[in-house]
Amino acid sequence: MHPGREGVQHHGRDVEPALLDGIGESYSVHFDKFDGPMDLLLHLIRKNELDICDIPIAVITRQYLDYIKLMKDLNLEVAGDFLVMAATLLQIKSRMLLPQVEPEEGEEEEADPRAELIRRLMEYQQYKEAGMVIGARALLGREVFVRTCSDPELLAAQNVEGPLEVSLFELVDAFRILLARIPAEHFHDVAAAETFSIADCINEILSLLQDRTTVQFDELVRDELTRERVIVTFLALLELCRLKMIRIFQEGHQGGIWFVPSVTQESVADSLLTSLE
Amino acid sequence: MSLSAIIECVFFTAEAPLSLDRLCELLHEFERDEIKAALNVLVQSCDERDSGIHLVEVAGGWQYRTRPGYQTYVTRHIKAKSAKFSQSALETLAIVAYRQPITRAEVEHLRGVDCGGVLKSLLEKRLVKILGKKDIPGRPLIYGTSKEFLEIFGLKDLKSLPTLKEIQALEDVPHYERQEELPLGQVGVSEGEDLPLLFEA
Amino acid sequence: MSLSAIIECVFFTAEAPLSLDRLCELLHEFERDEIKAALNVLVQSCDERDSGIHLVEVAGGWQYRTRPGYQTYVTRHIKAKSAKFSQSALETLAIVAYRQPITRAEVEHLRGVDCGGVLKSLLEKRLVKILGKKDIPGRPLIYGTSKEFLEIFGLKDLKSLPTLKEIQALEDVPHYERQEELPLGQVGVSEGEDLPLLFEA
Repeated sequence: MHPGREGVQHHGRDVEPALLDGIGESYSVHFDKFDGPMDLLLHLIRKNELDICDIPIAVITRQYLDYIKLMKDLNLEVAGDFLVMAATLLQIKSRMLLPQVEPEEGEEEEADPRAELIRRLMEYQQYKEAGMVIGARALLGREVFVRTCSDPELLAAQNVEGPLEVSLFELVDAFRILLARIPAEHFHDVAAAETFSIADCINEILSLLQDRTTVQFDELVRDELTRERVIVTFLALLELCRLKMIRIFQEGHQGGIWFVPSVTQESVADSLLTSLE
Repeated sequence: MSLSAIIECVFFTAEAPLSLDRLCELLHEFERDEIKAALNVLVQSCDERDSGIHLVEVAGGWQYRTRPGYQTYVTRHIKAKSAKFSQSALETLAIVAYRQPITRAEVEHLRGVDCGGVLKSLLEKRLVKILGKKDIPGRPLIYGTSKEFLEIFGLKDLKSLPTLKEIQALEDVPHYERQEELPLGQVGVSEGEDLPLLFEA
Repeated sequence: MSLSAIIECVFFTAEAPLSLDRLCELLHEFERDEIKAALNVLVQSCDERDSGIHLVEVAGGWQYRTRPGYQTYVTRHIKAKSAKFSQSALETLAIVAYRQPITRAEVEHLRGVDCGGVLKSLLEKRLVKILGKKDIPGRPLIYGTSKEFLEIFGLKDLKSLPTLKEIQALEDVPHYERQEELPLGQVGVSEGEDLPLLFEA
C-alpha cells in the first residue's frame, strides 16, 4: 500500500508520557517516515477520520507539532520543510482566533484562512494517490520482461548505426563530470544566467545562421533594444568576424548592416575529414 | 511466409517498441492496411493460445512482453531490476507526468518539500527529461516524462495514465459528511486550546 | 498459467540456449517428464501456427530463433538499431556544445586526450559542424553544434541548453535545512498558552 515507505517502529515506553497525553491511551507509536509536511498532514487527517474540506486546525496543528517533537526525540532529522508548514499552521490557527472581520462584498470565499491549505492538500492527495496507482503497475524489469538477446547471426549484422539515443541530462552531466575532473584553472562558468553575455549572443547568431544565409543586425536587437544588448551584439559580431566566421556588409553610409557566414560547411567538412584520418 | 510471421520476426528481434509508422516504413512493400490486419492477428494469436508472452502497445509502439505473473520463474535465471521506487519518487513522477511541462518550483509547491534530489535521480534513471526552459524570468528548466517512463510503466501514451478522477474513485477511504462535531472529544483538544510542548526550552 | 506458458517466458527472456537439465533445475517444482512434454507442446505450437519464430535445439540447448528466410526483413530493422553514445563522444559533444566556437586543440586540452576520432564521428553523425577557421597560426578549424544537434535534444536554440549551474542546483540542500532550532522557539509558546503575536495580520 505504501511502497518504499520505511516504517520506523517505536514503542510507547521510550516516549515521554507528556507527549502521548491526549493522543490516545495505549498509544504505541507506529512511526512512519513521512515524505514531507503534506504527507504528514494527510496522514493526520485520515487517522482522525477528518473531512479534508473542514479541518479542525487546532487539532491538526497540535498533532502535527507533536509529531515533529517526536521526530526530534527519536533523533530523526526534521527537514526545514516541516518547520515551514508548522509556521503556516500556526499562522492559520492564529488568524482563526482573531475576531472575524466583517467580510466585504465579494470576498466571502477567501475569508476562511484554511482555504489555501485545503486546496493544496486536496491536490497533493490526488498526486500521492496517482503515484501509488502508477507504482502498483506491472513494471518492466520487475514483473514484466522483454527479450534480451538476438540471434547471433543477426547480432553480426548490426554495424550501421541508427538514430541517436541520448538525453539532454546525460549531455550536461557528462560536461559536469568532466569539469569536476579537470584542474580548477581551466574552469570558468559556462553560461551567465542573469546577463546576456557575448558568448550567448554568438550562440544566438550561430543558430540563426544555421537556417539562413543572411541576417540583418537590426533583427538581433529588435526585441530588446537596450544599450547593453546592442553593445553585446556588436561585440559578438566583431568576434565572429575576427574568427572569420562571418562577413559583414553595409548598404552604404548609415545603411543596414548584414552579415553572412563566411564559409559553407560542406566544403570545409571534406577537407577536415581527410585531415582527421 | 505470411505477413504476420514477418512482423512476428521483426518484433522478436526489436530492442524497443516499434510504432505502426515505423513498421510500415520497414516493411515498405506492404500496404498499411495489410500490416494493421496482420498486427491484429498476432495480438489475437497470443491471447487465444495460452501464451506466456503477448504483444502489447507501449510508448507509442508495439512490443512482445511476458505477461505479468511469471516473474517468479523469469527472475530465476535473469536478474530483475531492483525497480524499487520510493513514495517520494512516485509522487514526483506522478506530478511530472500529469502536469508536464513543469518546473522544479511548481513540483515543490505541490509536494511541500525540496525535490532537487528526487528530480535528479529521476533524470538519472531517464524517467524524467529536461524539456527546455520556461519563458519566464529566470528561465527555469522544465521537466516532462520520457519514453522510458512509458516503457517501464507499460503505458501506451500519456493519455492512458489513469485520470485523476478515476484515482479518486479507487480511493477506499470514505468521504466524511461535513459534521458539526468533530471527534475532538476523543483526543481531548478543543479549538483554541493548548499548544503542544514543541517549543518549550 | 500453464507449464508451457512458464517455459515460454523462460526461453523468451533467456540470453543463451537452455538445456533440458538447466530448465529442470530452474523449474524445480515440476517433474522432468512434465517439462519435456510442455517443451514439445511449445515446439509444435510454433510449427502449427504459421509462426515467424520457432523453438530449436542449438548448442546443446533450446532457444527461440527466427526461422530462416526472414533475414531480409529482420536485418533492415536491426541495422536501424538506435546508437548509444560512448562516454567519450558524449563528453566531446558536451564540450563543443558548451564552449563553441572551439578548436580541436581546445577540446583536447580539456579532455586531456586525442579527440580526432571522436570529432570525426560526431561530424559524420552531423551533430557537430565546422564553423570556420580560426585566425591564429595554423588556422585551426572551429567547431560548433549543428541544427541536427538541436533537433536530437529537442532544443529550440542554443540558449535553451541547461547550464551546469542548473544541474548542480538540483543537489543543493535548501539553506534552512541545516538550522538547529526552529526560530519559532523564540516566541516562547508553551502548553496551554494562547497563540503568540507573531502572526498578527
